[in-house]
Amino acid sequence: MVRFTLDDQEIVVPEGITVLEAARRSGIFIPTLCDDSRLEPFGGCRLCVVQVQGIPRLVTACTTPVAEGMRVQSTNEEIERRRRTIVELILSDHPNDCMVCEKAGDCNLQELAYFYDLRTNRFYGQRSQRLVKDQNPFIERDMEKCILCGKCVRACYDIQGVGAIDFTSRGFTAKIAPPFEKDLDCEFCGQCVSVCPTGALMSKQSLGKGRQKDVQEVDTICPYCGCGCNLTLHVSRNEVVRVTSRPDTINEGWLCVKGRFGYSFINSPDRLKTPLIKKDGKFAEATWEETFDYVATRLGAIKSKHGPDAIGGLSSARCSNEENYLFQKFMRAAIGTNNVDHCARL
Amino acid sequence: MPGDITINICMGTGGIAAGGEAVMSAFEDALASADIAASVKKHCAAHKVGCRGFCARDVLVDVIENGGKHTYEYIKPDMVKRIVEEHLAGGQPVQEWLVKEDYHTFHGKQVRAVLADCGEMDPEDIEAYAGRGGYEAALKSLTSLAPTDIIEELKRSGLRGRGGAGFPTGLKWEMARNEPGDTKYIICNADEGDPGAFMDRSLVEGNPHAVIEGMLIGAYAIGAQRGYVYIRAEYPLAVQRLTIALGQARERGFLGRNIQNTGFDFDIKVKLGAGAFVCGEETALIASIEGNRGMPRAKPPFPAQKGLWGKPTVINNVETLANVPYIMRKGSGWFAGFGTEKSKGTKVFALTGKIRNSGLIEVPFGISLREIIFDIGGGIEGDRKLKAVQTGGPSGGCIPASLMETSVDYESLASAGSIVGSGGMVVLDETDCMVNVAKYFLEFTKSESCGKCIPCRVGTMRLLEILTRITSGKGRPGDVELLQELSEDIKMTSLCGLGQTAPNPVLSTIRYFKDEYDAHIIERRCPAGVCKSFIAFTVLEEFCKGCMACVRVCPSGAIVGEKKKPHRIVQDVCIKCGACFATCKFQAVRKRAVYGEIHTR
Amino acid sequence: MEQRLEGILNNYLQNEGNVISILQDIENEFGYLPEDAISWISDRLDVPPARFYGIATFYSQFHLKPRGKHCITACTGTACHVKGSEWLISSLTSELHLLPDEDTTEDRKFTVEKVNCLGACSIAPVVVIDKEVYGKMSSDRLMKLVKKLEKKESEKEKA
Amino acid sequence: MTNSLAEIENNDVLFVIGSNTKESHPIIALRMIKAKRKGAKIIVADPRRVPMVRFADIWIQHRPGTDVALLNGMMHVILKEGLFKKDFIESMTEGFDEEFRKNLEEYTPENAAKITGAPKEKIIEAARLYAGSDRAGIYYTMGITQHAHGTENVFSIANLALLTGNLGKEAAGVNPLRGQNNVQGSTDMGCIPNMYPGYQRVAIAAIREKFEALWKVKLSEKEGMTATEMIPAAEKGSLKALYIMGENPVVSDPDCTHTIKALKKLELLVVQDIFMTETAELAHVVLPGSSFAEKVGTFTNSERRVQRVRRAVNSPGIAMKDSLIIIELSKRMGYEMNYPHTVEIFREIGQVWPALAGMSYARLDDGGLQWPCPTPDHPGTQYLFKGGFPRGKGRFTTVMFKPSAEQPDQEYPFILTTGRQLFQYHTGSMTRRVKPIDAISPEAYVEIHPEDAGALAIEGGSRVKVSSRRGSITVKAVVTKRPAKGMVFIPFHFKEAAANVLTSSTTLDPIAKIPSFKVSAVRLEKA
Repeated sequence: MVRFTLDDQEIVVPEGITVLEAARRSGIFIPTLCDDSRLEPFGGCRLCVVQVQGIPRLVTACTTPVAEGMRVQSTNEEIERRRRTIVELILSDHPNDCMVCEKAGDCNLQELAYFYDLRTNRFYGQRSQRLVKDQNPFIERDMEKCILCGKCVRACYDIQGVGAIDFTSRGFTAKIAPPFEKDLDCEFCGQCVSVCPTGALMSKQSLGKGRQKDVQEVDTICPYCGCGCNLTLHVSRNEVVRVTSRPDTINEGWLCVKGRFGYSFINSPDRLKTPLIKKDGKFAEATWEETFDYVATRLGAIKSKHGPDAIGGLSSARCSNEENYLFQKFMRAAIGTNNVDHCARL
Repeated sequence: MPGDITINICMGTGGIAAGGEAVMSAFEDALASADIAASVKKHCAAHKVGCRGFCARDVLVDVIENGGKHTYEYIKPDMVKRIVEEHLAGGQPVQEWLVKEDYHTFHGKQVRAVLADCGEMDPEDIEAYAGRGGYEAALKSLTSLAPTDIIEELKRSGLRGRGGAGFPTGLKWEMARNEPGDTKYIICNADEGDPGAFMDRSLVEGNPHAVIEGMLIGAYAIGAQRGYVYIRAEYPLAVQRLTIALGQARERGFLGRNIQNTGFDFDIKVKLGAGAFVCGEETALIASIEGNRGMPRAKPPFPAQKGLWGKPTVINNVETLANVPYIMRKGSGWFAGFGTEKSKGTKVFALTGKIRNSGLIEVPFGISLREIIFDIGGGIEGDRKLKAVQTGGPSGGCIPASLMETSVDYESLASAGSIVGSGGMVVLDETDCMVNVAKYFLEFTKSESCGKCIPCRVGTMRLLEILTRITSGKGRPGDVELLQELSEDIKMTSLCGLGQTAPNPVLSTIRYFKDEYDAHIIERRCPAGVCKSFIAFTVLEEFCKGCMACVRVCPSGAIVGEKKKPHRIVQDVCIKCGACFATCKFQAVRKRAVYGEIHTR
Repeated sequence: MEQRLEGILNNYLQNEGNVISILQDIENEFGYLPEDAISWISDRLDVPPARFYGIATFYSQFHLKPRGKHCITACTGTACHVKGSEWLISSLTSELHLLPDEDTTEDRKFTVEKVNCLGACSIAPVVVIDKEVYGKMSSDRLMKLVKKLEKKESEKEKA
Repeated sequence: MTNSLAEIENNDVLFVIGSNTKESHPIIALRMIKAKRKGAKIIVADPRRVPMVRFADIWIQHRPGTDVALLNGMMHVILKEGLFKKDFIESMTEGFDEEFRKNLEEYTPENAAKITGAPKEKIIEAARLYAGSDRAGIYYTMGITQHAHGTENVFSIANLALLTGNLGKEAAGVNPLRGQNNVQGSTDMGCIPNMYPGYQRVAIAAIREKFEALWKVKLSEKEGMTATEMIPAAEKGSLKALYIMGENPVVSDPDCTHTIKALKKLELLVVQDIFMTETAELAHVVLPGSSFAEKVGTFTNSERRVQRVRRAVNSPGIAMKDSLIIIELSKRMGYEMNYPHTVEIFREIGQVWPALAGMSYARLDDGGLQWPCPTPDHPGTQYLFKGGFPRGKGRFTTVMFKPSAEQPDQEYPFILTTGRQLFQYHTGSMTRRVKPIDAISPEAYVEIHPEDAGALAIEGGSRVKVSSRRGSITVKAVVTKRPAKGMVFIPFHFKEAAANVLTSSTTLDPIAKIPSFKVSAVRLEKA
């Protein structure tokens, strides 16, 4: 454990953690656009600059490990003035079209612009020329809104192990791009979308389906493989419009292409909406009453004629524990057979 | 075989550009010709040597006989025959080609400590270096000194990093030595990126073995088994000489396994830079050696703690390392005898710009700028007025003519708003526009910014935009203050040294030359007549002889006129390249000021 | 192409180089970095092509398009700058009809590039034409050199 | 999994065998990559160059179906070099006897190399690396189990872990990764013909009596049929009715033609699903159920973690919650089920199976719990077999290598492996209805090694007819070095070119009744 002073408050934290992490744990807010505790510190946005006694320049809280006896000032007039300039510089190279931006209301940059009351900008000048069009089916890359925080690059490289994108060029012309600036061609896990602090990376399926303030979030579990990833379904007008995941779960907020983008089957027009009974080789819509009676009568007849073991049941690995429990109970208690299985082997 | 007569021919990049190779082969041919060969050749040896410093006079040739030395300047191949016949064979130096008085004043106030062997021996011959005491220090260090002894000796010498920041070398080594771990690295930073600097190039070209020996001693002191020289690919000759020297050092057992039977293993690899100024920054340099984009990372951890491949790594500049063998050989006392209280030893500078004697110089710290410019440098070219001296390249600042008594040391230059830096020293005269100079450096840092951090990536662009509008007649009141505010923010918040120092040229020019900024913004004129928006080229009919010389050189076809009749420059087509101005022998082409555009918001 | 790349790859594997040294070898071999070469090498080394592309666009030594036959490099170091390198460059681009942001002529005969500093400041301004260093350059002399090259090229074309 | 997902990153060696983790369990793969970043070494054994190979320190490309030879070869090295954990074997295991050791003798690295086609140096290196680690985890999936000798493969893996003591502790273990979101739960809940919920055997009278008392009904003593037995029974006519909830055996089961034929013979086929699947089309009655987003309940993932599922949207039309459908049917079959809310069902599960007794929806709210969790204050179980095995001691099983039943021959010269790919899921009924996924992965394909493709003059992108003794399909050729020479791979997600037309429903594992999807003999022709 290390003892240090943060804004005149003595704080004890485990060794090796950064000033930013220590501040978070103590409930002290330090702005940042490039930090994510799941990624390696980057130190690029410079918004988390703080004053450390004995160091003439400001240092970034995200890259500075706490040291015994350190005295840190997280905010004062000078620090805030410099942070404000940084936000101002970002905005001087940004479309600032918040009124039509998909990310509005959920955008870290917009929040900071509001916080620093940036109504005018001293630095309007040339904007960096970046590609907007990308024909891939999943991810909208509006690179004009990219602030080069590099979170997507780190997530893609370090977390996902793919490296589909990287920083290219340098200085003011630097941008993040797939090789040779072609369309994105990757695993489409969308990790990049999930970490992007601005509207530069968005899910194409979600565009225009409702901004964050209009959706209701429901936490649940992914319906695909056996990892058991936690999903947060974003629901608007009885439709799932977006899927995210919280970082404090077993999947640490990371999802795969199916989990993140494979949700629109829920609202598919192909969904079965009524019971169907086949008559003369064709399905006809039926009421539940008719259907239940039909099934129960037929099952009962077979059971009494051929015995319960002439009936089998296949349950589903995609149904819940409760449903599976009921299903086997139905087969065993109501039908009277152990002919019950599911698709574990396939 | 050394002969009785030694001929040293300057063959640094400067020497070669001036025709050094041709001079060399002219000497060889002349010596081989029948009548000379019989009498002289067997006593005579011609050597190529590294930079002599006074590159402006290249090709320089030394003829040394019986300890006496005659130096010839501006030698061309067709002059060689006469030198060989009259001087070598006849014993009579060719008086009119010998160097003049200013050659001696150029050297008068210099102290050649680290450059002692540079230009005096063949850099491609390890025996030449060994013959002058080379590798003695390494041998002594490896056989009879403990690593801590070396570090102590360096600390006593007061040697500070010559790359710019001036961090005490002994301390740096001690930090790396004290880090736990078996694998450590030493890196020689030869990525001399500052425009207007060629100290490191000259050293590597002129005395590569001193750098290797310095690295060997350093490796032993910190416990490194592997070293790298990260060198600019733009320096092909330096790379070539370094590679030769490494091969020779390996052959002679100063590199490789079990060096000089001491059981110590160390070897050096050359890594070529690929053209990125920011790779001079330690962490970016490491990223580059690891095969990544040269983007710096935050410190701490410092490279001495976590450097190359995550291992403790010492990164020293070429000049720093080249000093080490001399300190170890001659003692810390000898070294500390030069310089000031806090800045010990000597420093190599590249003296260039509007100076009469431009070249590579080595001076003790504490010498004044005036002594360098007027005594060593011989004053300003064309007897124009000195305006300022720019030191430290894009990270440095401009020191005005009024502060020429400033002592050249780390602290004094810093308090004058500049830095020692790696040693670039560019002299500016009254025809230089200080706003343009600031803009030049921002153009440089903007395009060399790696783009990782916002203040540097966007901030330098915005500084440049403001400077550009000032120099193009669109400056606004308040621009100077805006430049100052933004500069401070960039300095305080940037990730690495590049961004932290990028605004220095702006701040120092505002500090000393605010009147020039005001002239651009308020009066809409460029006092030095440099900024294109404020000048126009015209032909004065009464002076024009109609010789067509300007018509021929004009790349944009902006000059019209017939032979023997006065010419005229079409202003809309003129790109203001100045070719006509430079070409006209009759001073008929004149540069005049025009008013800038009316400022609108 | 594959054979040449194979050689580069072997050299890299034997000399424990890095991604940058591979790109330097490719640039030396082909005069630029062909996209196919990068795809090939990235596939062989299982290094994402994005990484190669990121590096190739970071360092100014690398080029993604073929270069001109003749390469004219103007030093823009401080010493050269104060001695008028900017004027040399504008006369060059004007003579060769290069647009802004363009460095190679349409017929790929000439490439004009700037270099930060060649470290030959004592003989500023410096221009390198096809690897030969020319010191104390003037636009007059430079135009003559360029025109000579142009003439040589057009003669070759005729022949 | 004996261990937990979070522990993966603390492994110092990961042995991934028969698992295309990066595509089939992408998020588990991320933990493996994280382990690698933290310094772990990764061994991948797979006949295909699966994406995980990029992260592997050692990649063993063995022939499909030769896992036992490979594992025995590794154990041979471990025995010979004395790398096994004597103390652990003595105190925690049984069956480490003469027979076991003798059997391993013939699996010298040379012999193992001969059988597997992998270089012996790699087998030795992998053995040393795995045995040399204190925190070595084994991860496997269907590449191990979907063989006629799948059970023996699993025994072999257990042997390896027991031999090196990598079981019953943190960041080690034997970890089968489950392919479907609640396949663990389905098994836990007793949707298997020989076990009641909680792995309680039907055949044991005392257990049966316990359930009879709880459910207040007389239960059958006879163990039931597995899914792979029910289909032939239907074909034979002994099975008359089948009730399928959320399954699509026409596409997922081996030998489609045979499956369809069998299902058509049924007197009554009831299919409960959310889409009109290929199986539902054959049904007499189709019951519209609910998707995961429309119901409450719990799923149990690979690491035995029971987590809450919550309702986000309403079901379309008059589609009903699956549990309600069962309750209603049961009532009409004369067996009343009374659960006013799903939570009641979960409570009953806790009563019948002690491992879940300590769980409640409230406790599961914060990230779920891993079973066993017997009491309300139990924190859940991060890894199994701490301090001992349920049966007393871990048992070594002598396993001999047996060649796969269907070997390539002149007529069918290629080995076909079927499996999953990243973008699609199972029979595609969900993912293929997601537009962007369908855009990126629109059709079935066969992966062919370039040399094989060259010999058959097959070009990438062209159509290829793939035939087996069961039937043939026509798919797009993807020429890639992913499969080894002589091997082809086809994903099974695509109904219009169903890979299961080619697979065999008769070569089942005798114990687990699992089909041999990883080895079928096929022939390729230009189409």
